[in-house]
Amino acid sequence: MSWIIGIIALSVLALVAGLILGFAAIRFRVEGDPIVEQIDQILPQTQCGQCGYPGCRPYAQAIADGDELNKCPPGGQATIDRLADLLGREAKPLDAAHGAEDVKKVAVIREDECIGCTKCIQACPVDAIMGATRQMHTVIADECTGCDLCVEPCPVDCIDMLPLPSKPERWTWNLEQIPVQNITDAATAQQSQGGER
Amino acid sequence: MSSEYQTLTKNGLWENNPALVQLLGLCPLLAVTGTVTNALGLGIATMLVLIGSNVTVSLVRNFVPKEIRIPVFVIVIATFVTLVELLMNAFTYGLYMALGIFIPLIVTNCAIIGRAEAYASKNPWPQAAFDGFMMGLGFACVLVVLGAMRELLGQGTLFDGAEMLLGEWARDLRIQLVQFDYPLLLAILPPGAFLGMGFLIAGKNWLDGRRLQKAQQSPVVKAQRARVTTVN
Amino acid sequence: MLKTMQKNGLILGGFAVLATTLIIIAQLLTADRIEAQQRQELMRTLNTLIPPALHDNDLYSDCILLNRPEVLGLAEQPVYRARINGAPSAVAIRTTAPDGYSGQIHLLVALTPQGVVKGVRVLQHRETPGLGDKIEVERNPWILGFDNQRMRSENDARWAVRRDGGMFDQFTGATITPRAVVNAVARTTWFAQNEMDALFQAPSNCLGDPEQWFEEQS
Amino acid sequence: MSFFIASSPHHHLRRSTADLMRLVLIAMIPGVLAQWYFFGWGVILQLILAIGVALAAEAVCLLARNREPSSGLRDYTAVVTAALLAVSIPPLAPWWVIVIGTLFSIVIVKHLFGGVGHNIFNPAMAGYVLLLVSFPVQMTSWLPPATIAQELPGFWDSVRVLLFGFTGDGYSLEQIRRVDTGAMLDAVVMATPLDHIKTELAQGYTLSEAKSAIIFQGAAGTGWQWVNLAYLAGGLYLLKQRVITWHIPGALLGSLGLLALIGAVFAPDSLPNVDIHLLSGATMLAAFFIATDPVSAATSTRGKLVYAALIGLLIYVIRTWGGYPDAVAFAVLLANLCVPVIDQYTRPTVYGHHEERR
Amino acid sequence: MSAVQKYSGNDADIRLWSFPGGIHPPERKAPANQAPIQRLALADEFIIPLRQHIGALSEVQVAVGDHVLKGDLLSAPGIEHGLPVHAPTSGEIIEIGEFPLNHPSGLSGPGIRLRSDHLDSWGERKPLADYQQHNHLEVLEHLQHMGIAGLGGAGFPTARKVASAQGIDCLIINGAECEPYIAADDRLMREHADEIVRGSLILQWLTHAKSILIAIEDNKPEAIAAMRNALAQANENTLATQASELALKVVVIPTKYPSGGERQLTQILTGKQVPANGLPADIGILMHNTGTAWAVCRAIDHGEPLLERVVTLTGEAIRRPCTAWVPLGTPVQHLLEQVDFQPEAQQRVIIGGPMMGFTLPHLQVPVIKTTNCVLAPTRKELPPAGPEMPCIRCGACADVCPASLLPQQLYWLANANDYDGLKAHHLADCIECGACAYVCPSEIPLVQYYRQAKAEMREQAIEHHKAEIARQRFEARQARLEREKQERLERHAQAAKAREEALAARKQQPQASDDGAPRTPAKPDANTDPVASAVARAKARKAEREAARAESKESPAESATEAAPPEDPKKAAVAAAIARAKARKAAKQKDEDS
Amino acid sequence: MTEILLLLIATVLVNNFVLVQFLGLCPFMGVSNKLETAIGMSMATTFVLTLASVSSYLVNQYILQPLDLMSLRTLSFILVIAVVVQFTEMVVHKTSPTLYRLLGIFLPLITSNCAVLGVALLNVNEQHNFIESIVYGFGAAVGFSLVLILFSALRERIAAADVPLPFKGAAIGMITAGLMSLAFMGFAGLVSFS
Ligand SMILES: Cc1cc2nc3c(=O)[nH]c(=O)nc-3n(C[C@H](O)[C@H](O)[C@H](O)COP(=O)(O)O)c2cc1C
Ligand SMILES: Cc1cc2nc3c(=O)[nH]c(=O)nc-3n(C[C@H](O)[C@H](O)[C@H](O)COP(=O)(O)O)c2cc1C
Ligand SMILES: Cc1cc2nc3c(=O)[nH]c(=O)nc-3n(C[C@H](O)[C@H](O)[C@H](O)COP(=O)(O)O)c2cc1C
Ligand SMILES: Cc1cc2nc3c(=O)[nH]c(=O)nc-3n(C[C@H](O)[C@H](O)[C@H](O)CO)c2cc1C
Ligand code: SF4
Ligand code: SF4
Ligand code: SF4
Ligand code: SF4
Ligand code: FES
Repeated sequence: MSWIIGIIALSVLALVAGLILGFAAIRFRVEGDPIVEQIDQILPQTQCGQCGYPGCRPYAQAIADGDELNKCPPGGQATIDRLADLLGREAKPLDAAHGAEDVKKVAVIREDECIGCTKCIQACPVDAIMGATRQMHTVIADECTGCDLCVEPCPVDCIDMLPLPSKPERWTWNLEQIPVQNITDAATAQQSQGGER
Repeated sequence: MSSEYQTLTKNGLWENNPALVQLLGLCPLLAVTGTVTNALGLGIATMLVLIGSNVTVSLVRNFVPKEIRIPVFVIVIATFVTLVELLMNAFTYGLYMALGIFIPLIVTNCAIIGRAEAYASKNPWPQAAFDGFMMGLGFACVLVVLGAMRELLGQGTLFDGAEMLLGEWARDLRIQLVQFDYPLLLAILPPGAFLGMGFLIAGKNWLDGRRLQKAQQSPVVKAQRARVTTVN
Repeated sequence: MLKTMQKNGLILGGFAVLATTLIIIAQLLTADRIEAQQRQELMRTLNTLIPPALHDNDLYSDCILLNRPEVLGLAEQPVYRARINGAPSAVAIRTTAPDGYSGQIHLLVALTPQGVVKGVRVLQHRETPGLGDKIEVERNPWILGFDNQRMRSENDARWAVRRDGGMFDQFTGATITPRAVVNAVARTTWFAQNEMDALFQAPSNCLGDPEQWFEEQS
Repeated sequence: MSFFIASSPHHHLRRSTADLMRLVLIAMIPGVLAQWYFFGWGVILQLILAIGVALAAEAVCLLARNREPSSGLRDYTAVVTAALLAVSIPPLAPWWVIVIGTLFSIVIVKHLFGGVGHNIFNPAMAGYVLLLVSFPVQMTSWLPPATIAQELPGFWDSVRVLLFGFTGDGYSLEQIRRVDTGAMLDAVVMATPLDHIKTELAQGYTLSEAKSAIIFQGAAGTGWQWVNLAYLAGGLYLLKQRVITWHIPGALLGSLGLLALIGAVFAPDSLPNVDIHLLSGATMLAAFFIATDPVSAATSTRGKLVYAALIGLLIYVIRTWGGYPDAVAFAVLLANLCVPVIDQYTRPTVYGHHEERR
Repeated sequence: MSAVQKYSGNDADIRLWSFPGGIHPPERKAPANQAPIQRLALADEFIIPLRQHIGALSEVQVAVGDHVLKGDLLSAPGIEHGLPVHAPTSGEIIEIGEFPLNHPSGLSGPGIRLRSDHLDSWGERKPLADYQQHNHLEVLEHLQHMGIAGLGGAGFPTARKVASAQGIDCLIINGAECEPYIAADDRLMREHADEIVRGSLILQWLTHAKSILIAIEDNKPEAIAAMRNALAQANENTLATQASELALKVVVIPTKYPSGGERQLTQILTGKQVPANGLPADIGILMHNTGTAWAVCRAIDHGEPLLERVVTLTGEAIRRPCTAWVPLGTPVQHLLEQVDFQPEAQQRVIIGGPMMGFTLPHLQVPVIKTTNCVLAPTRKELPPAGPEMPCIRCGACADVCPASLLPQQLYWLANANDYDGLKAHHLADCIECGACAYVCPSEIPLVQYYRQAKAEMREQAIEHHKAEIARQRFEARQARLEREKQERLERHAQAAKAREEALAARKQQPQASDDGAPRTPAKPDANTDPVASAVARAKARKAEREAARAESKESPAESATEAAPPEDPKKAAVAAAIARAKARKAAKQKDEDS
Repeated sequence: MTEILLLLIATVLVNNFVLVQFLGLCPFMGVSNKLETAIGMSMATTFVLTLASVSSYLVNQYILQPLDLMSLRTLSFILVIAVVVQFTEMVVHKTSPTLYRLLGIFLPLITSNCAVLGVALLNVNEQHNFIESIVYGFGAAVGFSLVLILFSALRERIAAADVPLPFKGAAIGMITAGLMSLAFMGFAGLVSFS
């Protein structure tokens, strides 16, 4: 007999639970997905497509939907770490299939070779190239993200990706990179390595 | 099809091992691995529950609305756990006593609800059953290895008390491998469980790392780059 | 909104009914087996202390619950009485040493009707493996040292560990555990020696819920 | 002509880590000598064994981690760890005890966490606790101090006991440990003062009864108090050399002493007095050499005070109510656990941020 | 500092506070501070960097070949923080371009090269003799035109600093010179105390400060005496000319590094701390270096721009250590030649002191406004740091940090690249004084870690800012393309509709004629009007073409090349270029494939 | 009163749920990477654990025991816990969006934290009365929170340490937990309870 009561009791318990959860489901539906916004904030906005998505935001959306974090070479490990931090996932090393981390570069058009075809203008995702049809084009260095999307379309190959020139104001205290240096014994080499890290 | 089973096998036993990688179900994993017997017993119990719950969840997945999914899964799992508990109580009484509270606690082994959520609720039952089996096996393997480590260091034996699980005949399974005058008590105390588990995880990482190193020698396959802008 | 709530409630309720039914069926099916197991387990220990030759009654049901926590460590400790042809032949008392190194030590003490110890077994303990667990008969014969002992007075000086001047060994590095066991057995024995008749005369009152008996152990 | 590039500052106070460690070792000398006087050659043998094993383990670990082994060996940290572990264990404990302990300290507690400076637990104390928990018998087998011992094994006998468990004449450690009580026929096996008090009090004796034992021929236990005073002297040397600051020893001894005082005032019969707490067991060693381990202690001044006071509190609590006679190692490890949290909440107010804090 | 008193010649009534931490490195001010400030031979060539201060670059005012006189303007007094530079001596401009900078990075920057004619003849000087007759703005403008920047450290334009400082209570003249070796301020105070006092009074007048405190470390007794003397004299005069309740004092502070730091000195003298992210002016304090005060005096009283400064030349690799008046722009090479520099292997040449100075990769760099010392130590004298060992958390660094930071924590965080943690631990408040690295037993170059972390954080902020802009531009472009596409589609739709209707109209027409209806339409409906529909058709076609072009994957240039007649030389060149590029690409492709 | 206090000390320190009893280890390892999240998890768990302890006591006392339905214990407890968790989530969501942002993601995790079910079951096993159940639940939660917070601060420090590669992450976390557990053995025997 008691087990019949038991069945009833538990069923009532479950029924109540179901009611509450049903109520909760409706009362507190999850709104929008602000996480995409946050992810997009972290991505470098180079808009290069190396991740396999057309731009950073689509990749942000993909990450939010569960794609791997390690597909953005321009962002490099720092971005991966910050994403992992944000999403509470494991930070993996950069996926070599998508490219390697590189120094920041900027596009420079060899102006005397430019034939003014405007293909690079169409290729540039951030409108960083100035010029009109059949006129010499130039890259606005400050706006260029270094995505190198303009390089391939150029029919005469006159666009170079050059490392950003270093300026004293933006120098990162890399003593190692100071051109002239006189290291004669191992101890000093080690020392300056320490300084470099 | 077969490759699906292959991935399931690989995932369960190694890549996505519930204990070593997902770090789920740690409590029983650490608590009952004082001896191989206990570990095996709980491993089997967990595996049974996993298979049962995976199959059931897979069968009912289409009738259950999203918002009460979790409670339904919990009920299903709890039912299986209780069944297993009753069965163990009836047939392996000694083990039932030894594992104590950790049998009912299989309910909260996140590995089980995790599999129900992540796999069984999206796949047909044969795969779900296989997934449950492999995950359970992976979990049980870790349990047994950890149990063996701890039992060996802490007691010098293996399969001590096997008769509780397998009946009187199994008394002879007990192997005294080493006779310590003073066994390393630490191994069977709580800290030993944590340390042992730490070393198991590190061991797996180390093996993976070596494999990765080997794999790296093979060339990287370039991924397709997307064109952000439309140019030709 | 109401509709979803109803639907969810009903589905959950349905599952609960199914689950409960299943479990209860399983419980009914296994109940006998479980009881038999429990009984068997208890009998196994009881029988090592009181061999079947020493009794012809049903030990398991000829049992009283004693409420003497100051002696037996806990309330409601069962006492099993063995009789041959109705005449007392032995008694097994469950007792608990409250002051083990890490908590309580549950013991079963068997005595003859004359108050001589027939044997002591540890039912459950949490002492340190390798140190305190030498009280288990499987690991060390120490516990057999109680066999055939008898107390001469309430403060019989021999009933102590050697360190305290008694006759029972302590283990190297672990005095607390044996001391706790000796004290508990001594209290129980002295109590039984004095109350033996009452123990055998009391009507059986602990049947029906052997499960609870074991529940207390854990 | 090109020149050498370096980062500022270009001037350094020339006192390296190795110098600090050497000073710590020097400061340990009085304590070790006192232990040698009262407990025989065992302590020296343990020291040699421990240091040897520690250096070997350190070298192997550094090699395994692809580091330059020599620089790691030259900093003497492994030696300090080994020495502190060696003086903490019973002098005639079997050789494998110290070997296991040292290996655990160096390999698991130090190098798995990243080596010197990265370990969050005090390696020596973690090793000690491992040994205490795993081999309680060996780890509580202290010898009676020389003044009351029936006989103290000589050098070679010590070596034999350490390696084989027996002296040349076939005495076991158990037999050596007997104390000549004079009056009683049956000699008793030696317990340390704290252990003795603990068991006696648990038996229901009063403190004065417990202290009537032969081992208390002195304020806080024959031998033990002198060992503690010797470590105190070494500690003062460290203070004077500015290897450590007063904060940790001060707060540790202060909190322990204060609690002991309160206890002794309220329950003089059942709680040991200040002298016993401060001068027996490993109190002084802990206060000056162990709690001060820079790596595993709190860093800011306030943090150090909190950290050390916590150790004092834990020592008192565990000694008084816990299951272990001496609690230094546990207290230090437990406080190590709290260090990051302590550090988090005891950061000094940075220049210019006073308003923010209020 | 509210208690305002007349100068009494007795400094005992000043209460001094202390700052936490600090160190006492060996001072080694002698022998450089023993002899009077010298004048060394003039260099043949000068390199004058356009930026010797904090702020914007100024525009060059001269051309190559110009002959300039000493003190002539070389670059314009810029806007914002810009400061002009002046010719340090008379001579010819021989190059305008990029020159190695006097900067730790060893990078180059814009500058002017001047060949000295060794006449050193002055150009026109315009003193502001009676400055009190002018209004403040004029005086400040004069200071800016004279190129006065702080000589004490950062090289912040003095006029700006003074102008932005409101509600100043107390002017502090920083003569602490706490760093070892450096003796420039010491000598300047000994020899030009009156000018320093005069400059201070000008600054006081500009800021309405109620008191002037001249802080000097107690290891410079002669400087203290000289300054006291000058003050006593000045007091007589000022009483007549300026507000009579001015308190003018020399304060002797205990020698402890880095007591000369702006924030530390403020704390020593007032017990107050400059709020984080704030300026001393927030608590009513303005601080200037003694040298700055001197330069202000020269600029106002003599109309001399900032052309030269006292530089300490010291270190054991220099045989004749001294202090010297050095025209700005003098190459360090030339300076060292004058004092018998004997380099050893792995010689370090340090600009600044041993605690905060930076090493030079070579000597082709000029002396600039902030160069107070050239230090060339031998290895024995200042041995380079040993190998870096792991931090043992000994806390020695925290004990000496004047900013009460936790250097070891900063180091761990910097090592882990935890920039949020660094912010939370207030890395920004580190003054890079180097006290922590000085005491660290593990010889960790802590300051270097901090600088790198700070630079990295700055870099990240810039990158983040740039990313934000890139995102906006990208989105704007996407929106534009989307809009264009929409418009195109619309036009397509319209054109299609037009075509359809035209077609319908055409269909209708024969029907109508069959019906024998009149040929003229009943209504002037554009849609049915054949002319109108033709126009619409044309328009639609044009729109289509346009749309096609906008969308086209064929750019006009390419189609042009393809269609180009071969005789057009330019087109041919283009075609050739394309062919070349294609070949190059193909080759590259092959390379990659193989 | 002393009894209650001793029970509390025993559950928090001596029989610490995580380090000694091995309950609640998954969240212990899973959400201890950052101090901040650990604090959030601690708060959520404390609330739920105490509430679950009480409600399961009630279910046991007034439904299961009178009806003699011991075998339904696990099922009914876990159901009650799931409801309690959901209920908490609702309340938090409604009353404090900030708190919800802090705790929201942890609440669902708590259902599968075996400390919660463990408390319910152990309450029954140890035959705690109502007050004891509350104290036990609360003590368990405090013990859990204490070690979780200490552990997460430790892990933040370890994250910056030079740990050998195979040990990075979970492995060194386990070893740290082992050493913590070793340290907690010092509390053994502090209060003799069973
Ligand atoms: C980890 C550890 C576990 C212990 N376990 C027990 C035990 O289970 N039973 C016991 O009596 N003593 C145990 N002890 C020893 C006690 O602490 C105490 O030292 C001893 O019982 C005193 O006895 P003695 O006089 O023989 O040294 C243990 C000690 C340690 C360190
Ligand atoms: C980036 C920067 C901005 C500054 N802005 C001002 C300012 O607006 N007003 C002002 O009076 N001082 C300003 N200062 C000057 C500082 O208050 C301080 O006097 C100067 O940095 C010299 O400090 P130091 O030599 O101790 O480094 C600024 C300094 C720096 C580095
Ligand atoms: C660590 C440290 C030490 C300093 N020592 C001195 C010093 O000794 N003398 C000095 O005039 N400025 C020193 N400064 C620079 C001052 O902080 C401050 O910038 C300067 O006095 C402002 O004057 P200015 O604007 O005239 O350069 C030091 C700065 C720092 C960070
Ligand atoms: C004052 C002082 C005390 C120390 N105490 C300890 C100690 O208690 N335990 C230990 O293993 N090492 C100690 N060391 C050595 C060193 O810090 C230790 O090996 C590091 O923990 C290894 O990373 C001490 C060092 C100093 C300077
Ligand atoms: S790979 Fe390029 S497009 Fe993709 S996220 Fe990174 S920067 Fe953006
Ligand atoms: S100019 Fe070239 S490299 Fe720069 S952003 Fe545009 S497409 Fe990319
Ligand atoms: S002084 Fe050096 S070793 Fe000591 S705590 Fe600071 S950084 Fe670490
Ligand atoms: S350099 Fe920065 S952290 Fe180091 S002592 Fe100076 S202010 Fe403190
Ligand atoms: S198994 Fe205990 S919390 Fe996951």
